[in-house]
Amino acid sequence: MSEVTTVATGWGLSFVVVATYALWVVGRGKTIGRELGIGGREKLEPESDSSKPADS
Amino acid sequence: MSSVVDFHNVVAVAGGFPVLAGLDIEITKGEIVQLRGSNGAGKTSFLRVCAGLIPISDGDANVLGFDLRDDRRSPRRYIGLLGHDNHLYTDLWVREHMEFRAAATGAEAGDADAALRRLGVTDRLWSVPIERLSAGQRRRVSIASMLVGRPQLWLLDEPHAALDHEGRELLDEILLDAASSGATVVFASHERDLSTSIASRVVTLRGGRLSEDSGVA
Amino acid sequence: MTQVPDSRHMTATTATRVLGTVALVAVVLMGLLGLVVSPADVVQGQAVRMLYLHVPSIWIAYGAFVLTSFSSALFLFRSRHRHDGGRHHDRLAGSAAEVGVVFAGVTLVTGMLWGRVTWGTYWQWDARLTTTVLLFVTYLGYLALRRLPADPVIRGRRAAVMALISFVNVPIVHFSVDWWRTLHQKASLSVGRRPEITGEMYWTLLYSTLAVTIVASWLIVHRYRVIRLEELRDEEALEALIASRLREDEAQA
Amino acid sequence: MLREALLVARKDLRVEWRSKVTIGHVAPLALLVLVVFAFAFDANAGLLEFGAGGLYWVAVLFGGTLLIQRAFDVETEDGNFDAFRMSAIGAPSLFLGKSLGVFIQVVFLELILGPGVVLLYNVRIDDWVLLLASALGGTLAFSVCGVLCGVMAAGLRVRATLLPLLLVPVLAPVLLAGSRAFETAFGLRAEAGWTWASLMFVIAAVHTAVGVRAFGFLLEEG
Repeated sequence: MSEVTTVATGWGLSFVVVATYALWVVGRGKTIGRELGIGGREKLEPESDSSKPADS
Repeated sequence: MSSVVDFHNVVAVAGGFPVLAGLDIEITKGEIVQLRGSNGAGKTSFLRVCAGLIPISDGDANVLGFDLRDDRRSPRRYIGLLGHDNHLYTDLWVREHMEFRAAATGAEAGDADAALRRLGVTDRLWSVPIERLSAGQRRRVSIASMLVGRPQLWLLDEPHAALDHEGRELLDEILLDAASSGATVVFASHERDLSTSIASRVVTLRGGRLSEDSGVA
Repeated sequence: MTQVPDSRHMTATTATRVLGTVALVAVVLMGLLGLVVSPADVVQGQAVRMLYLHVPSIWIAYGAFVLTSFSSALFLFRSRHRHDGGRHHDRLAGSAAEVGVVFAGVTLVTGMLWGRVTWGTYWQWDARLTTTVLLFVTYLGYLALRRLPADPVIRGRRAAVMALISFVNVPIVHFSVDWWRTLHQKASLSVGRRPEITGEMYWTLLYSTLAVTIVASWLIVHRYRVIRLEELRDEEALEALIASRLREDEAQA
Repeated sequence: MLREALLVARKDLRVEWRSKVTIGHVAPLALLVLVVFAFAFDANAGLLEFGAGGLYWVAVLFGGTLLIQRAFDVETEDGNFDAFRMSAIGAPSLFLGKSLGVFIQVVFLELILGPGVVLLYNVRIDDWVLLLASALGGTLAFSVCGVLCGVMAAGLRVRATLLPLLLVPVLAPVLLAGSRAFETAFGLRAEAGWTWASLMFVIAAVHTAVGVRAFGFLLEEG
């Protein structure tokens, strides 16, 4: 493999790995957000944290 | 009368499921309480919450004067728990197992022997691997391990299951003795008929809450 | 991270959308600088361009693992003093570890390809590569532990202890591997002919590090929010279960 | 704390004495690993002698992992962890006791593996003191790390696969140090054998400190 192809492969692979991960994260967020619906949106107010059960 | 178990609106979650959903109950010293209810009503969970093994996520819970929200560990040394499992090392011999349990609770080896005798586990069985015992005999050894710790609060989950008629009568006798000497007994049992039960009070759970309570006798 | 995301993009806020745009622009610029503008090295030739990805990723991976360890320690020892029971620290630990694993993976891929052109083999038992692969696997184990279905508090504690074990192990792994490779086969270290980094190459590397850091921050923020959404979903399901238990109770009573 | 730890260790060894899993299953299996390595290296005497130190520690890792698995299966199969939570025995004592129990069983395993390596791989021992010291250090490190990871996987459905995944990366430095120290003890390499041996003691000490502090977090589950 020449230097140029190696560099291209390295950059390409890295880009694909990071982009796939980013898309997966965003996609998963959207899926769960949709499951939660509007109710989920309301629950995202900062105060919602305090309503969580105080597990020890 | 001092209360041994005092629950107000207790919610407890285990495995993502609300096993107790707002339970109110007070149990006082010297009572023998029988828990009833269908499968999944919360009997086992109630016993485990009392023992401090399941954390409470809402409400107030006091056991033997300890607030379970602050400290789930301290009451344990005064509690004996007989769960669904027998908590036995099946590879060990009966006596070896009992010696370990006695030492782990700070009791003497002599106490272990006495407890075994009390449960009708004769010397003949002491050097037999627990593996080779029948289900009923294992249950007896398990009850004996609990007896060794001289608990102030007895929590028993289906203690009569697997025991024969004689074993059940023996257990009832032991529980009555414990209660009369100042301990408090809570046991879950759905098969025991109310007429033959030794319980001074019968509590029925449903859906993780109190459904019926015969009240303090 | 307490801004309210809108309903269309569940994990995005104005701030993170700006951050995301900045990250995208930064990456494009990084590509230009690293692949086109910066010169080829005298010794390494074009292969030196691997540097601009390889070095920032390992730096991010290490940084993310340090973040995981600190958050885990805070979760274990400080959670009692927090109203959310330390969940914030737990989420941060989890998202940072995942992003760290991704960038450790990038480091390995670029390192092996780089090794192919400079050393002639994909893998040299070089101290840095060996440490990185061990770190990579360690945190894969950590993530496996996090994935197990369990009560959030229990799972969080287990994972946090594992993170601490891994953290104290990082210097041990690093020094032992380093000793191993320096105590014998001294030659192997010079095979890696580290280029003299000066001028444009230096600035490109510095800029790349910044760009990759921005990308990683964006990823960690979003992953954090997805974890929070997962928790919200579980909590809603739990509340529904409690409500249904109560209803069932009233119906029967 | 020491008394409780000894109690736990004695109980574990008794369970082992009654069930004979180490002697009956794990030790023969570990010996088989030594034989299989000879297949892998085409019974090349030179290669086997040179790799003897490393192969020894790989066999210890393999057999030891099974022992750790077993040490926690004993606790989870009839709900004995609940009994521990209810008992007066504290988490640090349980950690130390379990580690001691595992340590003694692994020592036993090594007493079988050691002669196996010497006989099968035709190894000469130059430095007995270094050999014994590094075996001691490596085994200590193995036991504490093993118990620490073992309790995390205990009782889980996936424990058999999870434990090695957690344990092996943590133990990698021990395997490295053990192999190098043994090679020096076998006279195959004039290297800082004692540096490697002391590294293993350091690892053991560090993870003991972590375990004593953190075991409680792992036990309070459920």
